[in-house]
Amino acid sequence: MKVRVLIRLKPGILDVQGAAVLRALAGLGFADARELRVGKLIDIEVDAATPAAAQQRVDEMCRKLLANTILEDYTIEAVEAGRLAPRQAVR
Amino acid sequence: MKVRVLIRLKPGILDVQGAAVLRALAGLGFADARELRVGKLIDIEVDAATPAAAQQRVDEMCRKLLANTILEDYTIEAVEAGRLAPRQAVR
Amino acid sequence: MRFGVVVFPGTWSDCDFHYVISEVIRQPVKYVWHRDRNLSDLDCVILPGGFSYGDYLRAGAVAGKSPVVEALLEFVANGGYVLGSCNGFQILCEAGLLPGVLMRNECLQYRCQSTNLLVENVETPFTRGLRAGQVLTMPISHGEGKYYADPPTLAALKARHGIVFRYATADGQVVKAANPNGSVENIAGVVNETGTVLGLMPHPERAAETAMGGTDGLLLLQSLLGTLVEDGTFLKR
Amino acid sequence: MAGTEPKVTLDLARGLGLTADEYDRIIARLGREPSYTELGLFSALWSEHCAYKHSRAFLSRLPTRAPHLLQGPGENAGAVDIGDGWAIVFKMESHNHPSFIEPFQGAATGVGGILRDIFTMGARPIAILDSLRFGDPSDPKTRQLVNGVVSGISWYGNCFGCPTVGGEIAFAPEYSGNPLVNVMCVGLVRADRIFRARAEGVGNPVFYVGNKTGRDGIHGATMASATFDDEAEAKRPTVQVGDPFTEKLLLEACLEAMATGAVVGIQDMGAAGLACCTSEMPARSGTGMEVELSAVPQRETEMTPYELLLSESQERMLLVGARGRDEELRCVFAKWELDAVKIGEVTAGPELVVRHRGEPVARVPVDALADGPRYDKPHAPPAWLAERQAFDPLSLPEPADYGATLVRLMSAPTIASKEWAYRQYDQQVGTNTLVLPGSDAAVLRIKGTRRAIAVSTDGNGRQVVLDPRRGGALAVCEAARNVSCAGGRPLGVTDCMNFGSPERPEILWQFAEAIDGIAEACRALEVPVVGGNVSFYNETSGQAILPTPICGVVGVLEDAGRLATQWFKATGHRIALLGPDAVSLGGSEYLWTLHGRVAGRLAPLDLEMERRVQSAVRAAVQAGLVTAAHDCSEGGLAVALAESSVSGTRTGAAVGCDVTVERGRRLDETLFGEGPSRVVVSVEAARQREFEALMAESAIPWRWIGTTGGERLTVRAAGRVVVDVAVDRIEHAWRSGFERHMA
Ligand SMILES: Nc1ncnc2c1ncn2[C@@H]1O[C@H](COP(=O)(O)OP(=O)(O)O)[C@@H](O)[C@H]1O
Ligand SMILES: [Mg+2]
Repeated sequence: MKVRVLIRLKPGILDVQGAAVLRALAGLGFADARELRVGKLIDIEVDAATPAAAQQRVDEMCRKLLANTILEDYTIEAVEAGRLAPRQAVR
Repeated sequence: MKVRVLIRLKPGILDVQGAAVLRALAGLGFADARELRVGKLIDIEVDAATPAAAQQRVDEMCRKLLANTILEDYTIEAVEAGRLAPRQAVR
Repeated sequence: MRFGVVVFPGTWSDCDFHYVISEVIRQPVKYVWHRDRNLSDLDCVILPGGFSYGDYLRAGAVAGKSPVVEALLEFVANGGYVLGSCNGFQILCEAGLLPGVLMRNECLQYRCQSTNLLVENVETPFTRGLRAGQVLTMPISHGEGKYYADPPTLAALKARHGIVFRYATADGQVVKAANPNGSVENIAGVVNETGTVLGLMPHPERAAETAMGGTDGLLLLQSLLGTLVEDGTFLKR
Repeated sequence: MAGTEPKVTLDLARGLGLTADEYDRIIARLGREPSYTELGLFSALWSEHCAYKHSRAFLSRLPTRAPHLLQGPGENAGAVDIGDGWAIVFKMESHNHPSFIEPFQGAATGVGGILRDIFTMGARPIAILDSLRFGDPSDPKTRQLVNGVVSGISWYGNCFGCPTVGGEIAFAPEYSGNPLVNVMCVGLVRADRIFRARAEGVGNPVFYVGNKTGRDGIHGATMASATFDDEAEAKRPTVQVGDPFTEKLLLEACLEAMATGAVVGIQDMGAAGLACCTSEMPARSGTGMEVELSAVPQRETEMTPYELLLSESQERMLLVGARGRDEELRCVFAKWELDAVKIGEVTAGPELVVRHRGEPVARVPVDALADGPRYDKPHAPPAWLAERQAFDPLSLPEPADYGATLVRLMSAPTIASKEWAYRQYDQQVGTNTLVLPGSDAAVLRIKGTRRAIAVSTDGNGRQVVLDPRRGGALAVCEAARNVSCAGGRPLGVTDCMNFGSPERPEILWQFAEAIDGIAEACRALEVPVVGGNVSFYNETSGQAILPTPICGVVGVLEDAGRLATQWFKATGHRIALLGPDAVSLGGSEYLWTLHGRVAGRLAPLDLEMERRVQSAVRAAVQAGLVTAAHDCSEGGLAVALAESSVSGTRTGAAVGCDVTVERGRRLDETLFGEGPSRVVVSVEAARQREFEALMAESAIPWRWIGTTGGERLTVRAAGRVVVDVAVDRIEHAWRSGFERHMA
């Protein structure tokens, strides 16, 4: 079962890296980028009978190791076999 | 317009982070995590008239700055206003 | 006092601490492997600097879950002392033994430089030989040393005088210009509620001999041992 | 499997970088057509990078003998005896091509590679030095490259836990299409515990240890043997990724395994990976080797024998163990969570036999692989040289304001402080670094002894392009002089020869001349070359870099307490200038910064004088007579004085000075002209007589030129004040000159 974890800094926390990237974009002429935050993406292949079971295990992994909940929020998304490429992907 | 960029190492490239995290998970008893790759997540708010225009701009940003195309592939996903939280999210 | 210096895969200040303890303050010391859980023959455990597990996920995250760190809970409950420097501080925070967390430096670069530390709390075993307001000089060497705690945690930390060191100028001014990594309120080191677990980003073991550019780091160990002599008498402030 | 392999033809061989002549030679050596896998072996091992085809004939001119030499060229690194039973192992390597393609990973894996060269010798790495060359720093593209390279070095060295204690960064437009990333590593080992890359003992097991093999870096060695052109983009998939954490585990595991006595020989899998190790190790020992590729730990599926042999995946070693002690070795590596897998055995030879799933895929005499072709190609000086040398810098107008000129030179990116770079490097881990980056040489103590070592790297492409022979000699002299200024006695040199395409006669001439210059200087200073590296084909679209030999010198201080740094310590110390007066603006930083020219003649170099000046400085430092010693290099005397005034601000305050110079031919030449064998020292007034007595014994020209102190740098000539600048202003220019380009 493929699962995708998105880890982001909590809303109130200053994202220095995001701000730096935004500045760099502006310097390259991308003034239309108005806000930007950098997070982590973890793709996991996990042995589980059901998607629900997989998500529960990954949730445990997040709490125990993958995310630091003082700083970060996380979202777990199931990626079904047939949907490996997200529907709206451009490339 | 909110756009989400997922940046991953190209398939053949050694993912030192992923390998280390996978080992650490195994050490914590998560033997069911079979494969793991670590990537980057970038959430961008971009000024654009249409989703297609937004995606095109972000694609440019990726090629010019956000992704290191020597090592990385990227995927751009549009996140519509009403769908900020992906449907399958657990939390 | 019997010291143990913990070795994780990727630790590199282990030998430096070992050297200072055995050759400079001349105390019994041994290495403790990260899988060990038996700390009963030790009085003070040191978590040294380095990149445990490469710090590939977050600094200190994986080591924070290791057997030896789990064993620290009981060790601390039994009155043992723990000193975490650099990666050791990050590990203590990740393990929840100290509040807060260490984030990527605000400049987004690694920093290796000398820093001045204003001593704020002299009621801990590690600082009892120092004067409040004293300024120590110690080097830092890290990429993720920006201390962060949410406002309630920070308020509680301050209320119990948990902040031990802040980055300051040579004459003790706590100002932004003296802050090498963007730490909240210039925090460089904090202590737990009982004062027995100290975490700091600077490297006391690199400031333990005149030849290495200073001996202020030694003051922490000498305080702990009760051997610090100032004006001829220990603990005379 | 053979069915899916490309058919071996001359065209295929050409595609892999071999010439028609080399292809014929392979057929002659084998007595048959090579298989595809065999062709791959030859293409990698006969690449310029591995076989030194164009350079070997010249390299043999380098002096490689000395009583204290423990290991000369030919092994992973060289070694010198520093006394008290200790040896220093050191070597410098280039990673120019990979760093241009991917600056961060290229530089990082460059550090990783040289670290492995050191610890395969059984030594613990104690210092890294990085010597870097880039194009114009105000070009955003350069900024990106510098950022990537410096953060790559920082990441790998810091995470691994070896301090980066020195190096250089210089800029010239010739490097914009081809930056240089040379990294030197220094390790410490007991003199009687040095390990070598040998495959001795028929029947001994061959182990693969470290990271798993992927498809990364296949043809890296071939890539480093070609120039950049528009196809560089297409060659990109060969990027390797560094893993400093695994490297750290590999270090600890290898040293622990060596301590058991069960290791016979060991070599790191660098360029040309497994192919290189499995042929070079037995070739050195007169043995053979048999390996089974399916046993190799693999990261990707369905890798072919060709790919497995040529992969340049990082953090891997080939280890020959003592028979019957497999379990012991495996245990050590398992403790450090590393794979150690037996993949074969040492045989009586003379062949390397490679199998895949039991099927033989290659059977080649190890000598045929290890002894690549050797070329003696034509070389001749470039046509433009005479005209360029004939230019007289004194035909240019004299500057109107010498103070402003000095400030401008201090902010020239090549001269300005490199703190922006080295503050990103851990400089102290190991707690040995007595002198941090920022002085002529770094100094590291040897714990458990009274000794210390001093290390420095140097090289100046502008000098070499104008006079390759003298330029080569000057690279050795300057690095050795830096070591001497710290108080160290030079013991050995490692060199990294960065040049354009050797297939062009003028480039090969530059190379040959530079080698001769290095050889002359080494002989005169009595230091052997212990090893090095040649990097050819540093060109982009036909534009070669400045010919850039970089020399790294290691020296020993018998008493770590008697060392010197380059900055003035206090007011009222007397300043002396040691060495000859001969200087030239030819090829100088002044001529480049003010007039944008690289032309003219270099000042004469008297190697005997160089030797005497260095030994006089060392004697003064060792006697505790000097409070500062700094050699005059880029920017000449005025810049040396200014650097001594402001570079101590890391630990103390700036200290001004007031000096008087001889007027010379013209003041700009006197102040900013560059010449060898010149050192500025400061001496406490109370030790003045003692110092004079020592200098009298040394038989070198020298004189008092002034006094330290105050907040200004003042220079007088012919009774006139010619420079009078606040040291604050100099310091600001020096601190911001490079850093402002990086913001
Ligand atoms: N890339 C670098 N890494 C580490 N140290 C550096 C680097 N570049 C310069 N330095 C340090 O800055 C100081 C001045 O360098 P440089 O001007 O090249 O010295 P010198 O001319 O005496 O060789 C030296 O201590 C040198 O080691
Ligand atoms: Mg110098």
